Amino acid sequence: MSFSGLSKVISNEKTGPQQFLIVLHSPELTKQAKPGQFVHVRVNGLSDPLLRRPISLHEIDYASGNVSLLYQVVGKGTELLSGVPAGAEVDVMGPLGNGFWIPEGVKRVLVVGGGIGNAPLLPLVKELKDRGVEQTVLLGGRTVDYVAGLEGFKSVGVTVETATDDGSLGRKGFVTQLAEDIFTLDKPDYFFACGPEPMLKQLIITADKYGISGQVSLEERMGCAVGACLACVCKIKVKTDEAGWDYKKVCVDGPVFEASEVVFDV
Amino acid sequence: MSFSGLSKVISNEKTGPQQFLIVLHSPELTKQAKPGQFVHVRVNGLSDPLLRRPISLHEIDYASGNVSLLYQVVGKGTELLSGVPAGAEVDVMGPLGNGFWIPEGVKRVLVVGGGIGNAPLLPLVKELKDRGVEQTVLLGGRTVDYVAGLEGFKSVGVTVETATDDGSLGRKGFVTQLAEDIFTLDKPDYFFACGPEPMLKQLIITADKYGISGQVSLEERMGCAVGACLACVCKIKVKTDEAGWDYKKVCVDGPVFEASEVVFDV
Amino acid sequence: MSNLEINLGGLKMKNPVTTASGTFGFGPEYAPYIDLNQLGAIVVKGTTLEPRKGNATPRIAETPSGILNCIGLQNPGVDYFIEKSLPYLKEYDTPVIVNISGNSVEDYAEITRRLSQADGVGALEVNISCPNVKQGGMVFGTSCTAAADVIRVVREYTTLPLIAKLSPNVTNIVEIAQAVVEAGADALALINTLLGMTIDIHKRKPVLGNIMGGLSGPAIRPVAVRMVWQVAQAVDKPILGMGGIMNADDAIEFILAGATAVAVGTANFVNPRATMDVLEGIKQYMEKYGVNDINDLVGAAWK
Amino acid sequence: MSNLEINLGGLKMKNPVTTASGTFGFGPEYAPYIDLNQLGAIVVKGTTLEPRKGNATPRIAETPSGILNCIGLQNPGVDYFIEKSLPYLKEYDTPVIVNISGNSVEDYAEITRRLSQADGVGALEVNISCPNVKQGGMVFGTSCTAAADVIRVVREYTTLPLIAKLSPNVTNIVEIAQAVVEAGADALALINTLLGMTIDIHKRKPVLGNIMGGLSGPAIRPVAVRMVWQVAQAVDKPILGMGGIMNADDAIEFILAGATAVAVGTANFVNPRATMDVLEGIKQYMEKYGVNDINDLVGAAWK
Ligand SMILES: Cc1cc2nc3c(=O)[nH]c(=O)nc-3n(C[C@H](O)[C@H](O)[C@H](O)COP(=O)(O)OP(=O)(O)OC[C@H]3O[C@@H](n4cnc5c(N)ncnc54)[C@H](O)[C@@H]3O)c2cc1C
Ligand SMILES: Cc1cc2nc3c(=O)[nH]c(=O)nc-3n(C[C@H](O)[C@H](O)[C@H](O)COP(=O)(O)OP(=O)(O)OC[C@H]3O[C@@H](n4cnc5c(N)ncnc54)[C@H](O)[C@@H]3O)c2cc1C
Ligand SMILES: Cc1cc2nc3c(=O)[nH]c(=O)nc-3n(C[C@H](O)[C@H](O)[C@H](O)COP(=O)(O)O)c2cc1C
Ligand SMILES: Cc1cc2nc3c(=O)[nH]c(=O)nc-3n(C[C@H](O)[C@H](O)[C@H](O)COP(=O)(O)O)c2cc1C
Ligand code: FES
Ligand code: FES
Repeated sequence: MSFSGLSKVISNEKTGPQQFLIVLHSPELTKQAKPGQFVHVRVNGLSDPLLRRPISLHEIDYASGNVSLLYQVVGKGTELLSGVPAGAEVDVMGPLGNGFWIPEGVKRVLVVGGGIGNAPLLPLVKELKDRGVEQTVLLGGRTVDYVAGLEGFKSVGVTVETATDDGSLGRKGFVTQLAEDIFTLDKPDYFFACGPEPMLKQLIITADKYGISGQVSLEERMGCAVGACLACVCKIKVKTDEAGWDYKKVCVDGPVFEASEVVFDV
Repeated sequence: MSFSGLSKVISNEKTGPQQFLIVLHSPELTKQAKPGQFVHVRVNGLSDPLLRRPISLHEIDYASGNVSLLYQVVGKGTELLSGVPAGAEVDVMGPLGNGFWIPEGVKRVLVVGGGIGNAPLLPLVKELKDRGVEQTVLLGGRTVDYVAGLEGFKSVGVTVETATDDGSLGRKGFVTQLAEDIFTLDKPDYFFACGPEPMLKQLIITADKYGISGQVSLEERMGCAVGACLACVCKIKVKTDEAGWDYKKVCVDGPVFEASEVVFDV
Repeated sequence: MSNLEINLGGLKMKNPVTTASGTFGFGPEYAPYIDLNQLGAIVVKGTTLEPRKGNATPRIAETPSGILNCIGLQNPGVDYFIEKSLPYLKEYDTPVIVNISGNSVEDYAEITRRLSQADGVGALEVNISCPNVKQGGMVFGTSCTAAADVIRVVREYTTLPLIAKLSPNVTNIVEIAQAVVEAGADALALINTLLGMTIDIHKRKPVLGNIMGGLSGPAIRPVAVRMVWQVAQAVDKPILGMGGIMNADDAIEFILAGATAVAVGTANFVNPRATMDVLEGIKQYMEKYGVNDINDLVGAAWK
Repeated sequence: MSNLEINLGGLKMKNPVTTASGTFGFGPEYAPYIDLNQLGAIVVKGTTLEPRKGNATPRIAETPSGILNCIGLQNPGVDYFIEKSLPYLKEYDTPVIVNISGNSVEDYAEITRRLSQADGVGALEVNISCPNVKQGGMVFGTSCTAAADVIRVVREYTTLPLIAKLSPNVTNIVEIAQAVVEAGADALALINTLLGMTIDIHKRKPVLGNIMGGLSGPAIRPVAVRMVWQVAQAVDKPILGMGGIMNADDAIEFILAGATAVAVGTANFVNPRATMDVLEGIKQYMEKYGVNDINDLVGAAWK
């Protein structure tokens, strides 16, 4: 039985320009949640905005029953969410989606995030750590302010490297260039990534060159988030299909997909 | 130039079951406001609900530039308004409508309010007091809890009598019965009233019997509140019209009308 | 205990609450949130003869109190549906209404034939109103003759209760309703989505992959209620009302306008328990007003 | 400084922002809130030959992101308008577009004759789409022949720019648009309101005094944008776009869809300065994207 209902807001604080961290008390979520999953959030009880908003789980505190969501204010829904005070309740549905899976035998991995795409990677990084998988975490962003959740990653005690478009933090340039350096110098077994589509696409091409497979977490506009409406589809390679691909649902077949299977439209 | 813009919420507190008093700092309003006028309030910045809500001025503090609105939570709009915290800003337009006028030579008046219809009468009562007009104020309500604004009226230092349907305060019965008593015993020159339509209708019939004229404040659903949309009309006797009545706009021709001119349907 | 049972053109339903096609998948999607046994019926996603991939993304865009969708009837085809989806649905004590679409009258005939032979289909809802497919779809639903042609053929191939789902994108909904009833429809479903679109002002091109899409959600409710009101008074067949039902009050509005049953669509996305909340609220309303039989409320605003 | 001037079928406007008929009275109502000189044009409340009292109350009901109205063309008649309202409006440096309605083709002829002789009328907007009157109104706007008949007669009686205001309650808006253009319309205004209704579930009767009403506001915007998009590509006449424009972004959406000018309607009720905010926002958008001439944006989403 999936959860859908009100969760108490423990805190909801600004963590960067247009970036917020909301902590919800929701044992129903933590009971089932795993890294890479998301929740579908209703930002108010009105019909404007009508739809829920999908947001990844950024922290899952199994002990306290709290989850946190790290989000960027980009439009009306996230704007309204940022105004919800501590003590209020927010209607959330979840946990949703498949989440990341850690393939058997993987020993050294690269975790690559871009911008707010860093958000779902934190619980993964923690789980990798717990399982003793060696990892390097690469986080990118437009500027130092947009390398979302940096402190959280650092506090896990893993190697974190950064890149920003303007060089205001770490390497100046794209995080995919950092990744390529690592593929050359210190080849990992596998990678996990989340971020803007151009970043993911570039990363997959590069990784492929080095023969490294991995997983990526995708975004699409959603209606139901439970697989019923077919709004959130993306193209995934399917051998049995004549076109070589079929539409899969980001909400239930994803959001995490095998990197090699994703078909990017231009 | 009428005012339309944001006003700071000084306080917004529950004053009864489903009843709230909101105090707004709005010198632009107090500069122009008079008793019986109203403001058109936008309860949020979204399209649900879409329209503004008309609410009467309950207190006009010319010195501090504050106004207060006394309102009953009856639906979505007033519900949302009741959740606006002190310190926030509310979009108000006003002051709107004609307001009460005090006819020349009037010396002793009866002021009759029912339920939340008491709200616009307080500034009138204060002005009557200031002008040295003798007055008796009759306030009604379903129960003691619904005799809106009672304390405020008492603090003006005028005679206040009350009636409630269940006798939980004052006379058991309708405020119109109280009014009739006064018409018999102690005939006033004039009356002012605001309240539910059946109350106003009954009061007008009774007052007419005793040859007393007066003013009533009406309510209608509104769109623009500036006279542009013709949504808020009510039937008013017009001699030049063949039917004997024409539609007048509650928002600009009213909300206060000469009691003898109002045509009640059924 | 008051009666909630209704008869939708021959389909007996234990209560009037069902799901709008395309918003509830094939059943299992919402099973983690509600007990499917409690539904009056389940209307499944639009099914076609052959499997379809549907339209390009983005397929959904939010608009004020509404959404635009251009899914384009993505579905695995009727044979897959019969083999894989029906067996799951048959486990529930809830009739299944299959929503069907075709590119041609022949398509409708063949899909009807196959579904009528399958076990576990309670009724057919014939979609002659989909705004999101190039051929067929809405074209059938916006002309009386074309609409009647489709229904007549489907009628030939089935004895199942036949519900014609009408497009609101017409000048005269009553005419179309009368035409499909004459052609053999046992009931009418209305409304499908209003044709709409939205443009990204920064990219200066339409937001949706398919340019136009179907508008659903509370924004369209006044139009839907009006059409149910008009059709119910003109046509002597039960109506499955839908269009922006978010809660029980909205559902009751449709029933009072003349709908015998109601379908919850877009609301499922907002509240996965919307169907159950609607059902519960209808019961409470009946209790509050001492209504013993839901059928007494049908059209009560004009009867 | 970029160019905002447009030409709406012969009417020169200093900018593309005007008011939707019936939402802005006859001008003075909003003068305490905005400078009427800043508007591209003022479209006044629908005017008829004889004075009209309009429909019974309630005349307005709120719906999700929309309103239903059934004002029913209450107005003091064209002679009163010419005598009392026009002189006020002439004081402003803003053209006046008079929205006209009639019960019969003869009514349209006569009102056109009178307005064409009056001084200070910039253009006529012929309402063949009012859903709120018994005779005429929308009936004219939902049939190509009837719509064309009205426009042809109005054309005979005037040399003023003639804008035909179309009803969205039709199967094929393009056909109607083509018919009225052929009949002599210089420009098209779309859309008028969608026919809708709402029911009070406690009283079990319609909320509005006139049962049905016209749906306006942001709820209908996707339908309006779609119709402007369709008509703009099919017809070679300028379009005055409206339907749910609340702010500059919405207005730009209509322009990109193919509207040469835009009208702000329901938004005035929510924000009395809406027209000015729209104008300001359009200027900012043009500046941001380096657009020198507003006309370059017209239809840019498909051109
Ligand atoms: C599986 C998943 C996980 C996500 N996790 C996060 C996260 O952890 N933190 C975070 O800040 N953002 C996350 N996003 C993106 C987030 O959903 C959008 O930023 C958000 O929906 C924007 O809503 P809005 O009303 O502010 O913006 P608007 O642009 O006003 O939204 C309009 C519509 O578009 C949809 N939309 C807009 N942007 C996106 C997007 N990027 N992806 C999907 N739908 C979108 C909205 O949901 C809404 O329906 C995630 C998206 C997905 C699909
Ligand atoms: C001139 C005037 C002065 C008023 N002064 C006060 C006051 O001081 N205190 C107070 O509590 N109420 C007052 N009212 C009534 C108040 O406007 C309504 O209670 C309020 O609009 C209800 O909004 P809602 O969203 O809570 O209710 P809903 O019923 O959800 O509102 C739905 C729609 O109906 C309209 N509506 C509902 N009830 C009324 C009503 N009684 N009059 C006009 N429109 C209505 C709303 O504005 C809205 O458009 C006044 C009304 C008018 C016309
Ligand atoms: C995402 C989505 C997919 C839909 N798919 C179908 C479909 O396959 N067949 C159909 O007849 N109607 C389809 N519809 C229309 C709905 O069944 C319903 O008629 C419409 O959405 C109005 O109801 P609502 O406002 O409650 O959603 C779809 C609607 C949506 C939102
Ligand atoms: C209260 C009201 C009155 C209206 N009166 C008229 C009218 O007299 N003539 C007309 O052509 N349209 C009339 N309309 C329609 C508007 O001009 C406009 O076409 C419609 O409201 C859609 O625009 P909007 O969503 O911006 O309001 C009226 C609309 C409203 C809300
Ligand atoms: S969001 Fe509905 S299927 Fe994925
Ligand atoms: S509310 Fe628009 S005229 Fe009174």
